[in-house]
Amino acid sequence: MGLLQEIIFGLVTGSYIAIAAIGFTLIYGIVNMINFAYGEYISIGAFIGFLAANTLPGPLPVAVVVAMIGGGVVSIILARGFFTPINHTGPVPMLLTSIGLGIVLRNGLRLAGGRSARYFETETSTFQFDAIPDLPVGPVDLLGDFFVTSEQLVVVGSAVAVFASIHLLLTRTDVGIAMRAMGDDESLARVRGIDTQLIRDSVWVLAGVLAGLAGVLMAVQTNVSADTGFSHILQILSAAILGGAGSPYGAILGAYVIGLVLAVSTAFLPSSMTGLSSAVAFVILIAVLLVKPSGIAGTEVREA
Amino acid sequence: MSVLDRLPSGRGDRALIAGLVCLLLGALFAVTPLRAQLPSALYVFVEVGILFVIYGILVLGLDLQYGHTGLVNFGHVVFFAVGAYATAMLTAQDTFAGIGLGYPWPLGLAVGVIAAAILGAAVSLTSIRLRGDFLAIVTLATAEIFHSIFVNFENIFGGNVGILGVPRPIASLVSDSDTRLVATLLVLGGVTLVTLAVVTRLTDAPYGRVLRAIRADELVTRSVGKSTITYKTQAFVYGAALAGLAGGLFALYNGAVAPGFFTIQVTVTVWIGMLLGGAANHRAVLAGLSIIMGLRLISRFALNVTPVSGDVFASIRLIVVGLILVTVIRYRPAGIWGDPQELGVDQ
Amino acid sequence: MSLLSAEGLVKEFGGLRAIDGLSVSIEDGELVGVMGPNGAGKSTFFNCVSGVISPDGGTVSLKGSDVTGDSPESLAHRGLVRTFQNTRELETMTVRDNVRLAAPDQPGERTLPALLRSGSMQEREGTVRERADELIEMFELDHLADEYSSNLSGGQRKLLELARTLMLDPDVLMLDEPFAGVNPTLTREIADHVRDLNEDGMTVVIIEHELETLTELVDRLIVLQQGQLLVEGDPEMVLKDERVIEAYLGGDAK
Amino acid sequence: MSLLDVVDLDAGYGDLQVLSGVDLHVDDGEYVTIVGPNGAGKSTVMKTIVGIATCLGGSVEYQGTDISGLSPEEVVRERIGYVPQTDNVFPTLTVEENLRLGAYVLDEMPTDRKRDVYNRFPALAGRTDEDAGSLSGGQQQMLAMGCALMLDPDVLLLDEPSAGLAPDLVDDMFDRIDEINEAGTTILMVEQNAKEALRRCDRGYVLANGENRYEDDGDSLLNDEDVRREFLGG
Amino acid sequence: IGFGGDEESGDGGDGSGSDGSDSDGGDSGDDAPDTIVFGQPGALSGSFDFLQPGVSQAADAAVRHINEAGGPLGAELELVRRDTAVDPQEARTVATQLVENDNAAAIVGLFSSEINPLWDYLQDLRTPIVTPWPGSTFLDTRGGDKGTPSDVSDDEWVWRTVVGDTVHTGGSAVYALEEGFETLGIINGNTEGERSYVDGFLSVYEQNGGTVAERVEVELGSSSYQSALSRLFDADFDAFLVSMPQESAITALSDWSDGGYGRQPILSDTLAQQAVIDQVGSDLHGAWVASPGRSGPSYDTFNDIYNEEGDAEINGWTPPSWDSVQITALAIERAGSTDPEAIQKNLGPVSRGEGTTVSTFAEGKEALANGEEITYRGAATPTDFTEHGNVFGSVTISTAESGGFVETTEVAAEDVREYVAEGKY
Ligand SMILES: Nc1ncnc2c1ncn2[C@@H]1O[C@H](COP(=O)(O)OP(=O)(O)OP(=O)(O)O)[C@@H](O)[C@H]1O
Ligand SMILES: Nc1ncnc2c1ncn2[C@@H]1O[C@H](COP(=O)(O)OP(=O)(O)OP(=O)(O)O)[C@@H](O)[C@H]1O
Ligand SMILES: [Mg+2]
Ligand SMILES: [Mg+2]
Repeated sequence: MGLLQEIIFGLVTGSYIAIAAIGFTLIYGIVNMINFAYGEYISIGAFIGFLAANTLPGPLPVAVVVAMIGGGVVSIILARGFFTPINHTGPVPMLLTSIGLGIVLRNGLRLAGGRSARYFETETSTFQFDAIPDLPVGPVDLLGDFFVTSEQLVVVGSAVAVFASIHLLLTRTDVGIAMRAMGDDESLARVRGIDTQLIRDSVWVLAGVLAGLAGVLMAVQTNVSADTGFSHILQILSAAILGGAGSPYGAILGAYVIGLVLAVSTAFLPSSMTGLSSAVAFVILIAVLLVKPSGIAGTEVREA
Repeated sequence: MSVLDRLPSGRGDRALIAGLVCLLLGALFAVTPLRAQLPSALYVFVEVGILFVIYGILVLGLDLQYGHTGLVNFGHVVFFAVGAYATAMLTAQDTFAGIGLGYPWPLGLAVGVIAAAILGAAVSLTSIRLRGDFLAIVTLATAEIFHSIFVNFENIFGGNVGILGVPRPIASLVSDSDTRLVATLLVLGGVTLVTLAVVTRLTDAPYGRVLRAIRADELVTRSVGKSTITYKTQAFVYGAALAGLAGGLFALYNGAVAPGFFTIQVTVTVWIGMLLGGAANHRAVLAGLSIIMGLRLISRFALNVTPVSGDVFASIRLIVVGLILVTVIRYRPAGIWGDPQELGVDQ
Repeated sequence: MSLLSAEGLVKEFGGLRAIDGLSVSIEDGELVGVMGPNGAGKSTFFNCVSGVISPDGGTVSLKGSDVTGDSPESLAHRGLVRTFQNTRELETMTVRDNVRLAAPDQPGERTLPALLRSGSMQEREGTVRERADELIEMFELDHLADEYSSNLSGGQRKLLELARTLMLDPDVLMLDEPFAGVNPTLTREIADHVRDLNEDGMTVVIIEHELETLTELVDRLIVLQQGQLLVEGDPEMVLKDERVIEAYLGGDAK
Repeated sequence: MSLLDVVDLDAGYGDLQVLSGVDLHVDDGEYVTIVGPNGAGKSTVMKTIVGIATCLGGSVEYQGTDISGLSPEEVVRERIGYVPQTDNVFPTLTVEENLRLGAYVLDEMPTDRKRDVYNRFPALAGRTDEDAGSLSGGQQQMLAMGCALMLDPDVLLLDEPSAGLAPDLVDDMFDRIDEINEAGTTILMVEQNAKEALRRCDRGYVLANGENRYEDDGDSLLNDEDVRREFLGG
Repeated sequence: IGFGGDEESGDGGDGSGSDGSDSDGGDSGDDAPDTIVFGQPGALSGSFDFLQPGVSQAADAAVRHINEAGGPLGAELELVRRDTAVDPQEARTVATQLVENDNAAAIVGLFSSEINPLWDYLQDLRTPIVTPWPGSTFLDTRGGDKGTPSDVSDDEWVWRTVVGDTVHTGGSAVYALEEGFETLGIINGNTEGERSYVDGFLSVYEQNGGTVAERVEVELGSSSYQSALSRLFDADFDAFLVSMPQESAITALSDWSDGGYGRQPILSDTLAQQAVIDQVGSDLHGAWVASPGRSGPSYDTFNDIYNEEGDAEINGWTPPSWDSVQITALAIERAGSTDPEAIQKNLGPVSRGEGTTVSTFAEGKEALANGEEITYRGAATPTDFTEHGNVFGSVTISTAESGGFVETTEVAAEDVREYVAEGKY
């Protein structure tokens, strides 16, 4: 199959990561902490979506909305219980707390939800595009036949919708600008009259909503279990940081870089080395950072 | 003379003496017919104690890197792993899979330290100029890359089985298990104490002041004429070499290495230990590590007194460990013995 | 041959030419003031010369050797140090350690002497202590010596920064607005001190907007505008220059 | 009763007490300056009024009600504007966005005032979409002032507004402050450019060691021998 | 190296002996303990935890059944289960704790990824480990009593009641060739179990003329396997072998079905699960699995008792778990002692040879009481330990149909045995 198909696969994988990475990076940039429990937020979103899909009437999108709302609610409750009280202490204690919280949530989910994975009942249709001309360059075919599934379209579509909404939110609304301002300098933000607690709460809710969405999408493609989100946290973290600290645009770029590298390296590595595809993704990640030390979308800050 | 007594000496030296005494005692048990007696109920504590002193070397290296210099190393386990694999591959005899060269163990241990140091140098050469969180991701990525390599290149690294048949110098000298455990604990504990003495000397000296200055503001440190790249590289390489030493000792103690021993879990454990105790304070990070490892072990015994089944207990135990961690940080955000102002943590 | 000189210096940020073909030279033992409107490129000039950023064009030479693009630390070794306009303290260290750190030639900053607690290290550490305490006292920070520097007020930070810089005993001292935010009485004292240093042979370059102090203090003034040299020369002459009045002092200059 | 009354104020950071028994008051429409050596606690007075530093005793009353327990965001809603001494712009936000946040508590964006700010500080007008962090020190100071003006506050607290400004702009800045004051805004200002500040203000305070030292109208302070010697550098 | 027990019991005598559980009795058959403990390290968390419920339930059912029959040596059998999270480091702690603190007489658990790197340590522990988990080829020539039950000096202390990968994958390979699949594509996870499965399969498959067109290794837990599949299906082959754990396999097979790649899947033994068919859907019809573990002579007996215990789904390791408890209890009964060496010496004799065939502990206890020799015939396999402590069993081929997996054929143990060299397993 051609490169085109691989790129499609890469875009899909990137989209899953991107949605979650935005949520992760918002917390990173604005609340100023690395939230290692974010994978569990995703798992919780998946569980809520799963419960909704099996108890509520109505199609899957209803469950998605419920998962997003639920994710937001859970996120704010956890933030209030665990992170808000130690907000003033700075990033390191918060990071450690998130590790502890992650352990608690993951095992809590295991305890409540049991060990075996559950699955969403979904129908997928596949659209085959045949008779696309080949465009060979060396051993690589740039075009060639390809297919997309309805699920993939939904995932990419959701990602694009999320990007657009986040962009508008952060640049066009007072709340969004206030969020970014808080990431810069919290005490100045307060002096400007920004209710920082409210803004922080909104960031937590937003991050939870995105985790809910990412959770259901990932779960539909894979399964619902205590590890649904945890197994992706490294990719999410990498995408977010690769993009440039706290920049949602960077996170999106980072996510697609990782998604594409995963797909393309699986396709083109020598046979005995296909298991290395994520290692390759990490190598590329390091390479990118060496070329652009401020991250993909990072700007160099004035030093003196 | 007046200068001398104003220097914060003593601290490291007591550790040095204690370490040497431990090594001596350990050697005594190992080479003389002297025998120790150990109630078997304590075995598991000594086992975990041995692991603790090995991880102790790891956490001291990490504290040099992060606690003092501010280098965020999220892939510490990779240096541990490289040290262990290098030692194992050099010394193993008829390993089931992968390479085993059968050289004597002191050579293996030395190569383990050097290999980890070289990897540390390679990582720092490429990445130490990067901003803090990017270094974090590079180290994390390096650890993942090496994990994949160990797993995937079966002919060299033995795949998931790892390298077996590594010599166990202490076990081969002592045949009865009580003495063997005690001797191992003493010898490895001695190495950890000596390490503690060494890093304490380093960080109590003006050397440590430069490291802490880099942590505070690199540009300022450069502006007063310190080559921060050199110091960051050194701190990183020293930390990596210590991890390599820990890895080599681990291989020689366990008799085998496998990817399962070198998961991200190790990195998480030493980070928790360091932050829980209080970064930038060597004794505190060791104490923090002992708390988290002790907690994990002690909590295992609670199964006997809880009414729940083993299955449910497994989850509850981890939940409790997590909650304790969260609670401690809530009330001691800079770690139990950490200095909040030095760490820039608001209480 | 001048001690420090910049030739055709250029620095761009995006489309903006912050330094635009600037040539300046400073003689050994001079006390030079740099002024100019906000955004004229003064700090950027300092940044280029002190190695904090590397220029896009032109050369910088110090004591006759080309140091263009050299790192701040190597410039510090060659005897050039600077302060920052927005003060930068090592906030997680005490005032005393801030100053001590800056001492040059400390054997204890190398691994082996540190590990062995060598005699030379201990000896040097003793002199470093004494010198640091002297400086701390001189800037009236002695009551704060063991405080973390994050607890200092805005002006105290300026003083600490100065103390830290002097610890290096530099040949060329570059001060970026050392008096902004410093109380007038102290400003005088610092100015006096700077003059003393200069008389003892230290070359000093000061960026400052506080004209009264500056003109009294310096031998020569350099005025920048839009990254270029506008005027340079004797302070009194410069202040009477039409272009300077126009660009910098505003119509109603004294 | 004055507009702003600081009565026997003890304040500081955490457990550390910096101010002890500071008294000062600002009447409606007045222009008051605080001068004093570095570390005297001038900024701390400001920070206590806006609720950043901790009030340990005494009170801060605004229009007769105690505001010492309020959070900064609540204080701003009382239309008390504040320009901090350092770190007074958001470096990763654009100039335009910084100004927008200056008017955050207002229901509507005061576009005419924004135009006004750009007219006043042309250096900013050309760089509306650039990150504030890339501005020069003086430009950042202008932006910070601009942000405070966006609020059109009843009381404006200024912590060293002229620091780092070029002389033409210093004069300009003081002129502008005069104008703002004349338009009815009450001003409380901290300045190291003490002569200029005292010359222009209605009344001044000298603070040292966290305590009141002198209080008088500006010119009298300026001419007071002790004050000159101790604080104004002769 | 013959050190340990004897030396110490000589000088110790106060229960501080290091190597075992003999503090509550042991050597002498006459003062039998009140309770006997088996330790079960398990995957209560971590990867593979989804297989644990079946394994736990089987062990619990076995314990209950044994106690109902009066218990070994008349003592109450107790099972202490502790979590290793499939992490070798934790496994080491757990094994120590089980033996030294819980006084377990034997261990009835441990995975290959725990056993292999802890091999030396486990030998030093000198406690019989009878585990239902590991398929690893590493154990093909390691473990067991080396055919000399009475001489423990040459013993290795690990036994497994589950068929090694070498054997049952062989059955699968034989069947694939019989079906006419001459070339294969392979997609497998990069963990020990998955690889070892494929390696075992290939050794028989290629020996007998099969060829592999393409093999793709993948990481587990990915959100998509499309790239790997598209690579695989660029090659030409008759059928493809999927060796992945259940969750990843479902993702991969759903991707396969979505992508419309076609061709016949052959699944690894872990995948004979209802969920796989439910999730992948009708495209999977015709796919088959060769699984060990359900073909023992007393499978039905086991099945009845098991179902009384609970409703955890049976997987390939469930019946072996039952067997491991049963046979260890029988070894104690025959030994008349809970001394580890005594148990180790009796594991061979109760499993091999021509004694009275028994299918449960109850039958065995009775037969032993009558002075007969016994031979345990298990639920998973006949449990006829080889010299290396391994078992052979027939391989069941189940084919996916709309309702679930239906057993279609069986490859007899003898047929499989042909492919394994004498003494190499
Ligand atoms: N890192 C940077 N990125 C973008 N623009 C920059 C950067 N550093 C400086 N500039 C721009 O270059 C110009 C000169 O800045 P510089 O700081 O040198 O001015 P200055 O003369 O020191 O002014 P001031 O007296 O206000 O401190 C300014 O317009 C500033 O915005
Ligand atoms: N965040 C803080 N934490 C602890 N102590 C502080 C803090 N900020 C200031 N201080 C202390 O409070 C005292 C008063 O500081 P303040 O900033 O009010 O002085 P100031 O009069 O504004 O001086 P300057 O003119 O130098 O800005 C100083 O001695 C300083 O050490
Ligand atoms: Mg400047
Ligand atoms: Mg101040």
